Amino acid sequence: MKQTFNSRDPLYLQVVRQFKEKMANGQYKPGQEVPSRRELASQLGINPNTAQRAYKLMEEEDLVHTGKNMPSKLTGDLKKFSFVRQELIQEAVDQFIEVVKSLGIPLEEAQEELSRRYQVNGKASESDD
Amino acid sequence: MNIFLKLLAFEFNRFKKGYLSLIGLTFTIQGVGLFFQSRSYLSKVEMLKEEGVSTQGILSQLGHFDLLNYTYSLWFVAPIMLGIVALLFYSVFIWYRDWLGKNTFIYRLLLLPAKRMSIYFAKLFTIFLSVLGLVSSQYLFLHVYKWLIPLIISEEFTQVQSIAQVIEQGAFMVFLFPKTLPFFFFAYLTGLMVLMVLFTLILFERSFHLKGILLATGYAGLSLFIYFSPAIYQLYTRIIFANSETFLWFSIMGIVLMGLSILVSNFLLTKKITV
Amino acid sequence: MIEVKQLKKKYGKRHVLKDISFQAHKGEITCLIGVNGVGKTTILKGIMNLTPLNGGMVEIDGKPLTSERYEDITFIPDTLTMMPSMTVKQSMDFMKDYYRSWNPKRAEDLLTFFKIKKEERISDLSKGNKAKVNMLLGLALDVDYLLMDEPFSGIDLFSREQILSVFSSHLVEDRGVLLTTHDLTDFETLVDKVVLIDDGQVVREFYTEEMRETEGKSVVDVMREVYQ
Amino acid sequence: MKRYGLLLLTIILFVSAFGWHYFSVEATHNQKPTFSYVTSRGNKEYVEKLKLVGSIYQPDNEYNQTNFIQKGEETLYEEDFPFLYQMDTVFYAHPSFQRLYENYPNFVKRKNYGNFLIETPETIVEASVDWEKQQSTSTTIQVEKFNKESEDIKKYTFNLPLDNPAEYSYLESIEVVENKLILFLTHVGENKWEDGMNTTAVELFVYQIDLETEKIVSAEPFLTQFPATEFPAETNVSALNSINGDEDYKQKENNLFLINHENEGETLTSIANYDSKDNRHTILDIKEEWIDSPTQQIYEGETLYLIEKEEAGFTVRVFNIETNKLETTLSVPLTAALMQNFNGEYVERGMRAAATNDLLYLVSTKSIQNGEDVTIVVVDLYTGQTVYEGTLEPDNLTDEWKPLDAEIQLIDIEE
Repeated sequence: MKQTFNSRDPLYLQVVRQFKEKMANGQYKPGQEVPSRRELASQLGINPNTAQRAYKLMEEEDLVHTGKNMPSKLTGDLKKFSFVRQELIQEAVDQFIEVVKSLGIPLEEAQEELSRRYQVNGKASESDD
Repeated sequence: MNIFLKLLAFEFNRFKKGYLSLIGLTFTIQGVGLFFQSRSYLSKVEMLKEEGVSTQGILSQLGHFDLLNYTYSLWFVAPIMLGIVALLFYSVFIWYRDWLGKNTFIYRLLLLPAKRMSIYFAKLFTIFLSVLGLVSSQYLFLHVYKWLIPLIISEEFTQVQSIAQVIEQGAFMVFLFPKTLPFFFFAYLTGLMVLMVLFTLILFERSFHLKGILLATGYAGLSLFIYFSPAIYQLYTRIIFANSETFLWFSIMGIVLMGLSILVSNFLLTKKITV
Repeated sequence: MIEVKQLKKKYGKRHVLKDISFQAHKGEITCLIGVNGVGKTTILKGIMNLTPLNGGMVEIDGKPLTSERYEDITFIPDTLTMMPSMTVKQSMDFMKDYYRSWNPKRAEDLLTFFKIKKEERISDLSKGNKAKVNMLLGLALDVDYLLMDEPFSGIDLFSREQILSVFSSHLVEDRGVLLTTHDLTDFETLVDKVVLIDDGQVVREFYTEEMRETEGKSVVDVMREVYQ
Repeated sequence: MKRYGLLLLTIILFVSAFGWHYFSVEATHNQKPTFSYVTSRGNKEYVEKLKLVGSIYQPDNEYNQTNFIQKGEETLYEEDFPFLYQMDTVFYAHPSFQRLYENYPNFVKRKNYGNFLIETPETIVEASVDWEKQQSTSTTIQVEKFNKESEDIKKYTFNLPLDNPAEYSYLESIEVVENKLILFLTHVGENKWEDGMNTTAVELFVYQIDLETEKIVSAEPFLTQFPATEFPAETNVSALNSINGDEDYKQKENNLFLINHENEGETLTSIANYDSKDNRHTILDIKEEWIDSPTQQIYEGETLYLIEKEEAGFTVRVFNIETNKLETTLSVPLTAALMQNFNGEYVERGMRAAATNDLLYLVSTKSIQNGEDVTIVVVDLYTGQTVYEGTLEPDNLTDEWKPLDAEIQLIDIEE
C-alpha cells in the first residue's frame, strides 16, 4: 500500500487527510483498529516520527483514541464520521467552486457538466476495477 | 584483556597456514637434505672403500658425518633463512593486509569496543609467538635428526653429539638459542623491542602516508640513537663499562624504547590513524 | 544526542571541513547531504575517530567518545568490512564475540528480513547482498546511535527498496540514525532532519516537516536553492 | 576453546623446548671445572697454580675466551659474556678488568679504555698519556693512585721532558715497586732526510718516578731506533707480559719487551729485559733463530721459556733472565700425528702453555672440533722427561655435555 506523497506539503497532514478520506468513503469503519504508528510508517514508507505526529493530530481532533497498552482505534462516534465526511465534501466543493468561478463558468453549465462527468467517471472507474 | 586474548587468537589463526607451512617446510627441506647429504656421503665412503682406503683414511679425507657438520649445509640453513625472511615480511604484511582490497578489515578492528592497543599487541604477540614456535620446533627437529643419523650412518663414520653442543657450535644456532638463560631473555626481548619499533614505523606510515615515511625514518634514527647511546658514549669517551653494566645499559635502553614505542603507537592509533 | 562542534579537517592545504557543527538526536533520522567529495564521509569517520581532525569536538550524550563506547554507537561504512573468506555466519559470530551489545534475535530477524543464507561466503555474495549483510552487522547491535555512510550507493533497485524499508521499521526504532547521502530520491519521506553541507560548512540544518509546513518547500527545493 | 588451540600448543611447545634446553644448560653450568689430576697411585693432586688463558674447547673462536685459574684447591672460573662480545668487542670488558671492577668499583668505574692499571697489594695505580697536552718537547702523564684500604684517590700530573722531538708518545707498560712508579714510554717522532725521505724515529724510555716526593728520579733511553738507515723502518715494542695475556697483577722484578724491528723486508726480533730494582736494562742474549720460528714465550719469575714447535716434538729453551744465559735446551719428542694437534690457525691459538712447580704443561687447543681429544703433555723441567703424554679427558661426562663445560681432570700421570 505504497502511497505517493507531495513532497512540498507536510507529510503528517497528508497522512491525516488519507485517513479522513478512508473514513469518508467507508473503507474505515467506526471503532476499527488502526495500524500502530510503526506499522503505518512501514506501510506508507514514511518516518515513524511523522506517523506519530499524524496520530497525535488525529487524537487532538478526537478521530483516534489510544488507551493504555491498547492498540489505537478509530472513534466510534458516528457524528465524527459524518463531520469528517462533511468537511471533505465542503472542501472539495469549495475548491470546485473556486476554479469554476475563476474560469467565469455559469452555475447551470457547471452543474450540467458536473452531473454528466460524474456518471462517466464513475463508470470508467468501475470498469477499471 | 579478554578482547586482547580473542584478538590474539584471531590473528594467530589468521597466520595459521603460513605458520604451519613454515614449520612443515623446515622439517621437509631439512629432512630431505639430511637424506641426500647422508646418501652422497655414504656413496663417497663406498667409493673409497672399493679403492681400499682404511676407515681411518676415509675419516681423514671426508671427516665424520654428524649433526654439527650437517647444520652448516645449505639444506639446513636455507629453511631457517626462509623462516626469518617470511616472518620479517609478515611483520609488515600483518598491518597492510587489513588496509588492502575492498574489504578494509581495519575498519572492523578499529571499531571494536576496546582499547586500540589490543590490536597492536595482538599483532605483536602473533609474530613473537610464531618466532618462538618456529625456533622451538627447530629444537625438536634437531632431536629427531640426532635420532635419525645413527640409523643411516654406521657408528664408525658418525659421532654422537649433544644437542647443546650442536646449538653452541652449529651454524645460526647460537642466535636462536643464546648461551645462557639471561641472554635468552635479553636477546628475545631485544627482538620484541625491534618488532615494536618496526610496528611504530608502520603506524607512522599508515597515519601520515608520504610524510609518515619521513617521520618513520626519523623515528628509526632516534631509536637507533637511543639504543646505542651508551655505546656512542663509550666510543666517544673511550670509557669502558663493566660487562654487567653494558648488559644493564642495553637492557635499560631496550625498555626505554619499548615504552616509547608503546606511547607513540598508542598516540598514533587513537589520534592519528587514517582509514 | 550526537553533538558535533566546529569540526575542522585539512588535507594538505585544502580545508575540507571548515566549521561543521550540528546535532543528531536519538529517535531521529538525520541525513547529511552534500555533493560528492564535500566531506560527508570524513565527518562520520571523524566522529568515530577513524581519521584525525584538525579541530573541533564530538560528544555523545554529553560525553566524549572513547573506543569503549563503541558498544553504544556504531558505524556502518559503505563497504562490508569483513574478510572475503568468511561466511555470513562467521561474520556474525565475529560480531557476537566482540560486542556485548550484539542482539542475536534481531540478527536472525534481519537475516529473514533480507532473505540471506548464513552459509554463504562473503566473496560469493552479490553487491546488494553485501550491502545488506553490512547493514545487518551494524543493525543487530543494540546501540543507541547508528552512523551509515551512503547506505544506498551502487546497489540494485530491489535491494535498495529492502534497505529503505529498514528505516521505517522497528529495526531502527528509538535509535539515532546519522547517515550520509548525495541522492535523496525515494528517501525524502523517511528523513527527520537534514543537514546540508557545502564548501566545508553547514549551510542549512532543518527538520523536513517544519520546512514543508512553514515554507512549503521540499528538501529537494532547498537543495536546489543551496547548490545552484 | 578451539580457537586458542594453536596458540596454547605453541606456548606449550615453546616452554617445553626452551625449558628443556636451558634446564640442561644451567645444570651443567653449575659444574665448574676443577683442575686436578689423579696419579697412577690413585691420589688426587691439585696443580698449585695452573693458568690457561683461553678456552681449550673452541680454539678458533676468539669470542669464546674462558679463563680457568687454579689457586690452591679453589678454582676460579671466569665466564665471559660472549653475546656482548659478538655484538662488538669494544663493549666487552676483559675478565681481568672485570675482576678489578667488581672489587674496587669506586676507583675502576669510568676508567678510560686502554689506560694502564697496575695492582699492588695495597694500591691500584693508573697511568695515561694526556694526548691533548702532548708537545714536541714534553709528554704529560696523568697518574692516579688508589689506596685499597682507605679508598683514597690521589692524582698526579708529570711533565716528562723529551731529548728528541716526538709527535706522540704511548705507554708500553707500567710497574710499581715500593713507592716508585716505573713508566715505559715509546716516543714516536720523525727523521727527515736530505733526499726528502721521512722515517719514523722510535725511542723507548724508562722513567722512574717517586710518588712520595713526586719527583722524576730517572729518565733513561732504553732503546733507540737502530740502525739508522735511509729507508723507512718500523719498530714495534711490546711488553711481553701483555702478549701472553698476563693479567695477574703482581709486582714483577723483570719486565720483558719483545722488539720487532722491520727494515727492508727483514725482521729483527729481540727480547729486552728491564730490572726494575736495579734500574738496569739488557738486551737478552737470545739468538734470533730461537724466536723467529713459531714459538710460544712464557715466563715465570726469573725464567723465560721459549717453546718451539718442531715436526716431531717441541724444543723448550729455558733461559735465565738474571744470568742472561741459556740454562738448558729440552727436547720433547712427540709423534708427528700428535704434533698435528698443536697446529692452530695462528701459533698462539694452536696451543696453551703453562709452567709451574717445575712442570711444564703443553695443551693443544685444536683438536676438539674435529672430534678428537685435547692433547696434553706434561714435562718435568728438572729432568727434561715427559711425565705425561696423552689426552685431557673431562670427568663425569654426560652424553649431553661432552665438550662444553665439564669437569676437567688430568688423569693417570705416570711418575
